[in-house]
Amino acid sequence: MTTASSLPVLLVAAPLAAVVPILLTGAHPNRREAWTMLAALLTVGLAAVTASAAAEGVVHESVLGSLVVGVPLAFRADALGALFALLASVLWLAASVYSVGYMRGLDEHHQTRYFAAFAASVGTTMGVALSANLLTLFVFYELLTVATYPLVTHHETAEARRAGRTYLAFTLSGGVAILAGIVVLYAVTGSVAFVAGGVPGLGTEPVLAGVAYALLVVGFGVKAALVPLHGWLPDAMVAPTPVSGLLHAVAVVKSGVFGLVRVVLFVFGAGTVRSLGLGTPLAVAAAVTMLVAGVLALRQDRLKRGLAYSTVSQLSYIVLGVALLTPAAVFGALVHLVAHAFMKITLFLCAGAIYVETGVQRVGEMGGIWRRLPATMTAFAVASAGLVGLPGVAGFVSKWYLVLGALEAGAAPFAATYLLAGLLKLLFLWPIVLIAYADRDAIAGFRPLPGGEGAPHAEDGGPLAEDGGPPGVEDDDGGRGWDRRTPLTESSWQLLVPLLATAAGALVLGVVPDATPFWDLAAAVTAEVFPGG
Amino acid sequence: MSDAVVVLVALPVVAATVPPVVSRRVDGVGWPVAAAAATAQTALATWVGWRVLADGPLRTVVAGLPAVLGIELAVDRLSAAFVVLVAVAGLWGLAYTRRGGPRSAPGASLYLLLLAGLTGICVVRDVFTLYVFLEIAGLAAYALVALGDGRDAAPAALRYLLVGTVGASLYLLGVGYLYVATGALNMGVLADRLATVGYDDRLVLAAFVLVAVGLGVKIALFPVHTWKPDAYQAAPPGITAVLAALVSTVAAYALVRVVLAAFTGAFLAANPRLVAGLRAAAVLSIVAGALLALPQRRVRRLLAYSSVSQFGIAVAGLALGTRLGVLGGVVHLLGHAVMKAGAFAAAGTIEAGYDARTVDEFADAAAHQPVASAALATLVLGLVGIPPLVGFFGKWYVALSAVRTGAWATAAAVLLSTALSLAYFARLLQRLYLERREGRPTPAPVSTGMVASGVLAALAALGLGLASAELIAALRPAIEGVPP
Amino acid sequence: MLDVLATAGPGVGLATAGPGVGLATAGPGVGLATAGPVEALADRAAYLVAVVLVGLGLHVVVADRNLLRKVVGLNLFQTGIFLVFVAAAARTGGRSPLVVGPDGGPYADPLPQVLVLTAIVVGVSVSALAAALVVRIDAEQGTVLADELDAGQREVTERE
Amino acid sequence: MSDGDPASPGVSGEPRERPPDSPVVTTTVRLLVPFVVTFGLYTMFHGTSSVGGGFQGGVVVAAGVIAIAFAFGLDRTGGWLRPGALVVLPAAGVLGFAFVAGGPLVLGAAFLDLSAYPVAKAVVFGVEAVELCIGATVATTVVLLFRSLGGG
Repeated sequence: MTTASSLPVLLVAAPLAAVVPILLTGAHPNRREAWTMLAALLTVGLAAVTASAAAEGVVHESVLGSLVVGVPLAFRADALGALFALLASVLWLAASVYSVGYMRGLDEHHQTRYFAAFAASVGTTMGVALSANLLTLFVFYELLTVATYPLVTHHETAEARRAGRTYLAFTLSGGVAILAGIVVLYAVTGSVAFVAGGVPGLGTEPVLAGVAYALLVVGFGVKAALVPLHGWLPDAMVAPTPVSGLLHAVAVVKSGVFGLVRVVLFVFGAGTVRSLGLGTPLAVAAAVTMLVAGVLALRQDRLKRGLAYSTVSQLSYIVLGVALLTPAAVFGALVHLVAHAFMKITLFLCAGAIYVETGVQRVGEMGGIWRRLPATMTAFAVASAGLVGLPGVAGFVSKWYLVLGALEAGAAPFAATYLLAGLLKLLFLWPIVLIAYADRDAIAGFRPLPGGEGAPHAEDGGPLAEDGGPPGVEDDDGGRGWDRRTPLTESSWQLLVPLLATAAGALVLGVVPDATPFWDLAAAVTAEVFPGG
Repeated sequence: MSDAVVVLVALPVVAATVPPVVSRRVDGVGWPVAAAAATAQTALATWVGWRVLADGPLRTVVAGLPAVLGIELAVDRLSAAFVVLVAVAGLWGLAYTRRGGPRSAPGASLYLLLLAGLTGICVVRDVFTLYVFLEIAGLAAYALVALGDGRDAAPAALRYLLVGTVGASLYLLGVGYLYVATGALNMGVLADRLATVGYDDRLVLAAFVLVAVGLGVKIALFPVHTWKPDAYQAAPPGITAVLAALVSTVAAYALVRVVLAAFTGAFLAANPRLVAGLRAAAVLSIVAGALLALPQRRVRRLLAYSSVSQFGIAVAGLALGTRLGVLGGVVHLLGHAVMKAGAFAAAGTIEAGYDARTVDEFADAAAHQPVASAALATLVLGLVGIPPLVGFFGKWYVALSAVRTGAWATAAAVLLSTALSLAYFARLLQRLYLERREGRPTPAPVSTGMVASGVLAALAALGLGLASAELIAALRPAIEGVPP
Repeated sequence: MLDVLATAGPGVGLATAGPGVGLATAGPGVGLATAGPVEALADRAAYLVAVVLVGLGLHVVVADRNLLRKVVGLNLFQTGIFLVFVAAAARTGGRSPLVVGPDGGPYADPLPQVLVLTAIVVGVSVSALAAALVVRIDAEQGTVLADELDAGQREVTERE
Repeated sequence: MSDGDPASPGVSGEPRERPPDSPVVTTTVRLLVPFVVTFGLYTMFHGTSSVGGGFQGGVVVAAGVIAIAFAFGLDRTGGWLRPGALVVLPAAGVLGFAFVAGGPLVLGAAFLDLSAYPVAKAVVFGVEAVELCIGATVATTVVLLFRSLGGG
């Protein structure tokens, strides 16, 4: 039951409106951070209200006039939109608290621009989540690229600028493909609104529908980091870690995956996709991405780049789940969308805390670091367990449904791919945890550092390189002794509390997933898309 | 009440005679007179626009003669949009030139003559008088370019004059052929007589090609675009902004008007190959304009080449021969005029306030000229085609119409123009915010009018973008005689 | 008077507001009398001259190094176009379109001739502006040769 | 000596000290110019019904004036050909045209619809007035052009 209300518009407008006061109070950091917090809290509140309504089937919708002749500028908080909006707003709250600690910990420059762009990015993500049609989604999708560009290039170093150029080139070219797809789609069907069973009239022209589908999949695939199009994500790791955490684990890449979900389920509809045989190619692309990214992650020595490749792989879990077009797989995909967000943001926040406190960026240097950062490494271990799919943490639940869905679709090879990808995750994450908990000298023998990558050479980019070695670590011969810290003194609370909260979230999603609103929303979406059940 | 149309043209001409006379007594009188005249013109234009919206087109014939004989002036919704654009841009340009541009008496009267010529083009429905107004506006534009204070102003103005006059003369030859073929010059009469003469008549086809090429030179489509970069680089900044906004835009409007009112949709339908040729030229202009813009080092030349590419989109819209395509082209013309004028104003402000001419010298401009840089960045994003700025919507309609009529090359070029324009604008964006610049710039004073003009244009680009659907709905009735 | 087209477009009334003298409005351009190639060429001598003028003018505008000669070339080009107009207005045995004289005998179509008058005015003003610009270029840069100007221009671009 | 008038850049820049032409030229010019100017005015007046009009008449009058300037040397004729004063005439011409053509608007007819004037043969007189204004504008403009491009 759809009710006209201004809730969705407020949900999009709140973070965007916060940009102005943040810019104006640039001179007073505390007041500026207060504005960010206020906006984050307000957004979480609104998202919670919208989500609870959506879970009960009450869809809030607000139409603001016509964007283009025949297509309204409209926001609609249906179950899928509310799910993504709630997820993004909750994690924005955690990330903004974390950002304050991170930016002040490293005394970063241009903090005002950082926080303003951050709020703008979340605002546009809300826009993507709550769009009622593909063109409104495209508008906010492009604005998201523009809002995140200053964050990717925050350090303004040569490497950051190069990463920025690649980022713009990839994402905006993807945007062109999406626009082309929307134009063809609109020319064929005359409507781009989201309809649970798919827009009618697509079957009439299979060729044009196929072209539109390909264009849209490639376009959204860029941000969903499907393999050939994922080049920008590892380079974007040059951004400050909270950006990598929230944006490149949650907002930006998830908006790509979200776009794909909208296209496959709400524009083409499961039936049309299956009848036109368009599901399999997407599934194969996702499967290939999972495996290739999983392998590439093994070769990375820098922690954040490794996490980036693991993100690429994990995103394809969701894409494959959707491409399988069975209720269990879609449900698993939606739950994984949430689970992966919580787990991956925890890992990134831990990586950020490690960097702020010890300046360590490479896995090789993390030997025995748990003594210095016990709480952080515990959270890291929990999240890693989740990613691998060990029971008790969020990842296991979603993977269970994904594998079930794959079997239900009779696609055994895809089920095997899931398990194999989980194994690759194990090979990637578990050594890191072991190194962190082992003592100093265990590291040398355990993991042969790959070729030139690992050899100790000058840091590339990063403000850290200028002032010589990482702070707080004595460079005696070979092994570095960490001074032991207790969980209370290891790091500032702004860094610690958010990452523990997200780790706790992952645990809650693992142990009692059905208590969370995400579960009901995912179920509502699945019911909506597969009325037969 | 339709005499207001004549006053629209007469007012700036009469006002243009005032500055040289009065300046013999009182100096510095140029700008105030121009401001007063531009304000009156804007008021009159908006009033006429509102009347046209309310009661339909205003029509009058000079000297009360029958339309076949006399010079018919008419303002329908399409003309009203461009008359208002000319008047508003004229007034807006004065905000910039209060300090930035020429303040001499001749400068002011040339500025008013330019407005008169452009308004004349928008209202006239007689193909020969259109030529006269084209040359009045052209002459004023050539002279205004020559007012630039660099060494390259006079040569650039002369080059612009030579190419512009050759273009206008080709258009005149086209008019001559039309007259020989049909014996009429009024667009309405031409439309009927061309139908009887037959659309495959060699004389009529030659006339169409000559008219298209002549106006193509004025629009600066590739390959007859060479005058635009030099002229826009050499002219004073405020003048470049107004020229960039109006001269080519109104020439493109003239092409739309002549093709739709004189040749009509039937002619386009009867000659698919000719229309495909026009579309091919437009597509070539989109791509070539972008490729030529890539290596440019000076910001104004970069923006000028971007214009060549953007006008390709508008002409492609017309050349689709569908109502939606023409409407898309017209919205793109109006939107591009606003964005390009604002971009030149903001770039001019940075050029003066930060002593920067090349893209590299624009490095770190955001720190020194934050507002102008923000305006320039917004407008550049609009030119790239990022929604919700107006740059996106024109392309949407043209691309949609191209896909519907199966003109795949046009659709691809229009859509790819976003990526192409990003390729040459990304450098500028990156310099503005992310790079430092060695050396001490020697800034010149920058007036609030200069900065405000950039910001106003950015807001207008956003406003037009959000209201583009209403704009299309308002202009729709004015485009007839073409399939939907 | 050159016998050009058998009948051309109809000229109707006088351009200025004087009492309009109706001219027999003939139909649209009727095909040429079937004559041999030489006669056909002779019939169209005026148009041939116009083509030569237009071609020559364009060539001079484009190819000539001296700016002032470019302006002269521009004038040639425009004169060629005006000649097309005037040639189109000519009638077999027609006299110039004056309102004097009793007989209403065939006379040239006045409208193209008036158009040419206005176009000449435009041409003069354009040439005047062009001449002023050439004078200023010569005063400022000491040369009116296009390639020397371009050389100066190119070296300016290098310096940036 | 011309009053060092600022407006004309002049190609050579310094005023040329040239004696006036030979008496033959000066006397011929002195004899011819009045007739030339008269013919110019005739052309202006009869634009409505025969060859002529404001533009052609204006150019003829200007030719006469320039002939004097050539014959008697620019420095001698500079006195009364001051661009400052001359620039008023084109403006006056345009305003005159605007008034004559705008009149009918006030009287409720179309722009330049001279028959609206209550005067007998309004059209002919109206057009001649218009031609005179155009003639004045064109003559002065051509003389101004001569002075600025070629003059001292």
